[in-house]
Amino acid sequence: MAALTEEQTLIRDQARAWVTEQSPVSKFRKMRDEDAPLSFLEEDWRAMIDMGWSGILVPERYGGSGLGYLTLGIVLEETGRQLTASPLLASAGIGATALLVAGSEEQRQRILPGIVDGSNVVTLAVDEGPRHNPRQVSLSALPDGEGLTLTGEKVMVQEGVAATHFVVATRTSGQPGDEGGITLVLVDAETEGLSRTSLSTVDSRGYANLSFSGVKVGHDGILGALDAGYGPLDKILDRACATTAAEMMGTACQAFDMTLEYLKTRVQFGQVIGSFQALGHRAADLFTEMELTRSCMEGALQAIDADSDDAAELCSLSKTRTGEFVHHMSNELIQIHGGIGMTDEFDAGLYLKRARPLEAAWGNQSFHRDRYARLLGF
Amino acid sequence: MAALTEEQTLIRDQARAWVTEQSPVSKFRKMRDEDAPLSFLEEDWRAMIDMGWSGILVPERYGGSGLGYLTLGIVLEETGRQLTASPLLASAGIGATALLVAGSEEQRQRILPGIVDGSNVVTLAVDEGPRHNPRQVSLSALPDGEGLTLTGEKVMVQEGVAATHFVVATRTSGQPGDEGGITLVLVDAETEGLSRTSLSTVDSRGYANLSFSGVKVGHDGILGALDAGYGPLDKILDRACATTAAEMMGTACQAFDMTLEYLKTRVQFGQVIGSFQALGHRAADLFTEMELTRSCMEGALQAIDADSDDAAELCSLSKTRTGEFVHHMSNELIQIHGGIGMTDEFDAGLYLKRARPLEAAWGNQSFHRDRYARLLGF
Amino acid sequence: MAEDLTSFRSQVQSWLSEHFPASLKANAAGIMESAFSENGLSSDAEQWRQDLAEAGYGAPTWPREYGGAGLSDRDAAVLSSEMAKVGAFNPIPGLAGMGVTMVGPTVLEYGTEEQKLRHLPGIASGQVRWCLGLSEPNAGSDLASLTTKAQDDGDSWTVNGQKIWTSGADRSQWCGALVRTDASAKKRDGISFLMLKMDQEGVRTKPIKLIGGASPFCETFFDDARGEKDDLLGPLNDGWSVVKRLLQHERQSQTGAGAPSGGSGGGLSLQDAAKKYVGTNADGELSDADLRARLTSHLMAARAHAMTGSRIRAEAKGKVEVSAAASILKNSATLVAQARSELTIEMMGNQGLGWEGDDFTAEELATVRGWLSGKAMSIYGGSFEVQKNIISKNILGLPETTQKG
Amino acid sequence: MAEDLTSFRSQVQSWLSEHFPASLKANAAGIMESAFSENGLSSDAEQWRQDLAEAGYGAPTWPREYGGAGLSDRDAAVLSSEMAKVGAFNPIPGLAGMGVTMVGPTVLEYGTEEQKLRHLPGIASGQVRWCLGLSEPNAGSDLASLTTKAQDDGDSWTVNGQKIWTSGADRSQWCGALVRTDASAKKRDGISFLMLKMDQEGVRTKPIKLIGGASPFCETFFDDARGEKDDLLGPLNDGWSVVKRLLQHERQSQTGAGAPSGGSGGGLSLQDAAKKYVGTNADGELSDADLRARLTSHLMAARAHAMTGSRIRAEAKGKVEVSAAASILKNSATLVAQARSELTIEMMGNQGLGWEGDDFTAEELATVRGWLSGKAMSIYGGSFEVQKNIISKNILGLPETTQKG
Repeated sequence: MAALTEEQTLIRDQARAWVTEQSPVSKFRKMRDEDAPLSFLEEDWRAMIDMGWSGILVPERYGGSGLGYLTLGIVLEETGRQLTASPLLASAGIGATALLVAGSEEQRQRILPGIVDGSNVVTLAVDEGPRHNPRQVSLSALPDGEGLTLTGEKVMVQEGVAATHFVVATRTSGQPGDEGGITLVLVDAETEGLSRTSLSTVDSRGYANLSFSGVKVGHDGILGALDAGYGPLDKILDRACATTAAEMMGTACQAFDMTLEYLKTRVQFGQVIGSFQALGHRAADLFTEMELTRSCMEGALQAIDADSDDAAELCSLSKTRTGEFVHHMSNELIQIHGGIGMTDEFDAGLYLKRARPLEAAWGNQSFHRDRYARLLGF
Repeated sequence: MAALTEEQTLIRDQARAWVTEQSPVSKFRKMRDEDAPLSFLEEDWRAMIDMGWSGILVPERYGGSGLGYLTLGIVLEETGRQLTASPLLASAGIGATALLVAGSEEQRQRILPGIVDGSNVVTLAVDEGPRHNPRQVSLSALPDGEGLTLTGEKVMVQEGVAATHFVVATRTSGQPGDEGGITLVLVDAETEGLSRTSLSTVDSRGYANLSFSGVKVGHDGILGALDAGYGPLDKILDRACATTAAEMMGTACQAFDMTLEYLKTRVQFGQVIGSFQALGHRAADLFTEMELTRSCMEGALQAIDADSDDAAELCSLSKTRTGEFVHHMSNELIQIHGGIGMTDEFDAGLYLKRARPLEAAWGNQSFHRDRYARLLGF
Repeated sequence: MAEDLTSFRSQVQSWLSEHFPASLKANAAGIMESAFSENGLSSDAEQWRQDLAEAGYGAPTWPREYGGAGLSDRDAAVLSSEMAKVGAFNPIPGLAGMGVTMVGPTVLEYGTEEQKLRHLPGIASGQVRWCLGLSEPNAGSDLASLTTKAQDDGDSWTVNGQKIWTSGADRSQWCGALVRTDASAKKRDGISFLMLKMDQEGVRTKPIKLIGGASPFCETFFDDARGEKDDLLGPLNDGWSVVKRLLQHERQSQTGAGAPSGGSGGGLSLQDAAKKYVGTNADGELSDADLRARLTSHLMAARAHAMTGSRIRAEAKGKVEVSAAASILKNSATLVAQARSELTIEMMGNQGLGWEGDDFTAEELATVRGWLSGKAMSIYGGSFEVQKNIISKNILGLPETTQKG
Repeated sequence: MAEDLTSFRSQVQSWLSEHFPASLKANAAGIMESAFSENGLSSDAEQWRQDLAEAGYGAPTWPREYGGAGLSDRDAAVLSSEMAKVGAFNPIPGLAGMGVTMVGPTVLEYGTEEQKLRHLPGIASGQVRWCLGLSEPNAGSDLASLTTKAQDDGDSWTVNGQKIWTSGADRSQWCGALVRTDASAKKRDGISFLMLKMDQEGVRTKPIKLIGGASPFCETFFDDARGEKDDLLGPLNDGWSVVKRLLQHERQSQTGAGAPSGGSGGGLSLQDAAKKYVGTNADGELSDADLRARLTSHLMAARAHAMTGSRIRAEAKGKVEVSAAASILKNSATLVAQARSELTIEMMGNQGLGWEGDDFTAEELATVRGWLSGKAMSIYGGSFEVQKNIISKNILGLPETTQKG
């Protein structure tokens, strides 16, 4: 753990206590088994709002606390540990970021206080195909005197079921593949012509596919300058990666802790299995990987908070390394638990099934390795 | 080991007995320490010729036995085990292949018998830069009434010191990078304008850089059709890969055997180190890798002998997998032997230092993975 | 009996043209699905099963007197290749559960003449389905620490305890169970192999839901279940030898890197599926160069695995020995299959994350379920770690550690 | 003593401007090379050494009375960064062999006041060079099975035996040797740590040639060598505790992923060296896409390692504890450095295969030698495997196996 401020330490301890006592993984399981309509428990989301988590990124003048990305990451790591479902990441993290990076003062004043008090759930809609590719935006937004008319599709939108607003990457000029010609648009989820279908995914979270057919958005819905949305989008996506990485880190660390505990208690051949050297060395490798990964995850959040020049690099580094670690760790979680790990009754599968969607979100390891190399100039 | 014919079994047993008794690795060490001028021992090469190894690929009508590539591979695996240095691979393997693939009847009759009886050492000169890239040939061969005039450089030519003839990939038209416009030319090593410098490499073998300045070659030196040399060259290189893989396999298998022996005899903490589970599992992994690799290595040689459609794929598969195995195995050889493995006095370093040049020869793992993917159409 | 390969081949060809119903052509999945549905086998399929059974082709290498056809391995391979040519499929191993692949070969080796005659024909005809009761909740890889007890009641055995991972127990007629018959002996010395009827009051089964959804696995509870005295397989208290052999047969059956259930895109090769989901650049190469490199390494590993199976069979002249080689092949099959699943999920992106519903194709959903259920490959049938112990000890001759296992 | 960081920083700056000779600027390699040549240090370098020693800056965190400057870790970091700024280099740790990094800190902890006063100033001034006699030919990772014997002769010790991997023994004045002082005790209980003069009749050294060529390592033979009674460090027969601590200091000094000796192309970054040897495509990407992907993963691992060092230091407020974390960092440093060497050799192609001669640049040859000698990183100072045992046991609290080690 990075050298934390007193406030950050307090928030972490509070978050850990709350998820452990109030929202352990058993609650996620219950939500899944009961097919909760929003794919999260509203009482939990309300509790998070009451604890101020929805305002961590939002400056005080819009009703938040403005504590920054590392602090949000600290909380997300804890919710990631127990797979606690909520719009915390998608709305209070990425949605708020979109407004802060790309929104005008008027737009921020209009939307951010609602993100903080929970009346708004704002989520980012970028991809249109199976794999992340922000340059490939083709959803068309035709300008006229009144504003823009949107036609096209967005897929796998996080918290797309609960969302009250979408920040949509649209194409106002150029071709799919061009960085120019992309415009970010804030769309009210209830606008005519916009429909959404909820998806059933391995991680039982609230994704939706969106269909836009002639959706009208006024000038006040355009975030930033027309055709110049790629730059801000790239910056928003960096922050999406860094915060998603924090949640992944928590998920992976919990998987590590469960595995270590099992190694210390499961007896086979007359001894605890952690005493087998091959397993002991695997645990040592995983621990080393965990420590190295944590540095990347925290480093990216700190770089964002400090607005460092290397923030983009570090976000791709963080997304890749946490993705690699949660991938490896979720597989080892199953393998080391053996048969019991394969049963639905045990929690290991829940972690495995959450890991892959997190890996894929905002670009998988392969995407970010390529991006890292490009940023380094080779 | 593939299901061998009786003859192949006999040859393998003879080869194993000879290298073990007459040319063990200690002899290679002596050659290295005494800086043998040709970087191999002429008495050993003579013995190989007398056993018929230099004629394994050459049909009977040119004085050889025509037993084929798998048989040559069986022998190369044994010489690879003891790092026995000789022109067996470069001349009797690759040089003979070049004549058989690209040579006219007249050229074969002129050159092949000498390869078999050892009076000719024929070796292939393709690359001009640090990394293998047969399309990149730029050594120019200007045609005139008399034949061709060669100007340019070739690097890291195997057995370039001992060679009596070079099969040189030249450019007669087009640009470096084009497949068209490459012509294969047989050049006598003593031709005016051709000079060579011997290299000192980690594996202490007999490489040379060649410099051509206005080297004249008559029409009878052109192998195959003008400008159409890439196809035959590609085929020759496949066979170079498959036979090099056989030698690598032997080198790696010997490294495995040395390591396994050490695991069974070295005592630490009061027990032989092979009884430590982590090392036992590593040995199991290496053994598994060895078995999988052997199948690729033998499969490629069999595909060449059978002239199968997938021979090219299998040659890239074989070169890659044996390269990966010898790479991994040579590192494990050092690591598992610990301090003693680091000393020059012990043989481990000789295997490590031979592994990398074999990996790089005719395209390293990366080169052949790319080629394999292209051959499979993605 | 076939005189030589050619005449046996033509004999098989004419037998197939006479007996194999065109309606069943290339429909293995359909046959097995109906077999386990309420309706059971279609009349064509049932007739085909009977014809196979009559010819002894359900378990073709078993002796004729026990329901087989007494074929050599070579002839069996001819039979199998001729069947494949006409799109025919032998449903009997599937119908018999663990009968043809594991129980039968073990009974052939350890059974009395009476046991062979009583049990094998039902298996070879696909009419009697078998499960195996080996693992227990607290005895996973450490099988020998099992506690299910069989008590000698004079004329029968009374069995009490719990088994887990009894695949297909809920629809089997018989169970081969490993039970403790001498509690005072050392762990491996007090175990026997008992064949038990499933249809009796003292036996209860409960299906296990796995991470990929429903599964063939059950928990099986024995509560004063009865076993007959003459259904003990092999010597009393030497069940360990029997089961060791049985597990070799199991490993044997798991050495192919079969595709995990569910394809990735309409029977496409992995590389073509990748092109479909990921796209290609101007040179026709996969757009994601990093994935392309990893996919290439995977395809190479898969080919190396397949070639190794062929090579070992060629060296053994047609039959893979029930041997150490099986451990290598089992682990490499597992690595290849699990890596393929992971790569497939990765390349499919969002479409590789579906659980159910119309937004994903049936194949996409099957791929995801297959990815999850395939995680078991490295756990069951002797885990990845156990196979490595076997390789290091049995093949390489490294000394056993002071630790067991 | 510095009052606060700012004033200490300016104090250092003015000290440096007064004492550091411009002739030595950015010439660490040159200084160390001349130090070990026949000529010895240049007069400027010798004066610089004396000035450093006088200020206590050779071993700045040691107490003043033993030759240090009594600086806090924070102040020492300031000193080091200010020296770097002006291109200055502290040759004393190099001149003292194992003195500053390992022997000194251990003497500080275990030595008597008399021993500290007698040994530390010579180390801190770079005038007395130390080597360590720990490993023996038959005691590699299993250090405790050493057999070199020290016999109590009343007024001194008589030492007999052989040490190996005594780095720099052929040019050291003192050796810290682990010797057996009680043959009847259990392995770890009969060992003591004895400080020995190298310049005596009973001591002989022989350099070891390694796979990368000449090396600093020696075999060291003790043949009735004499050790003084008051040169025993720590309690009699408790040398094991002393050496455990000493090895922690060693791990500590090996946690940076320093470049293996020899660069790859004129101080180029790894990615720029790759572009030079491999070339780029029209988009400026490395032509070899497979290598590019692996290079990227490596650069990420290297950065993760570097960031972890910084993070652990930040958490520990400036000082990496001599702790378990060192094992993680040592292994990751090793992995990063060895992977870098292998990638460099690979990308250099033929130019990465040279041993000597004009056809390779000096840097190319140094890269190859560095690749070979770097293989030792995972062997010495507690092998890769030993570090994993330490992590699993000491950090993770997994039970010790019935096997030792």
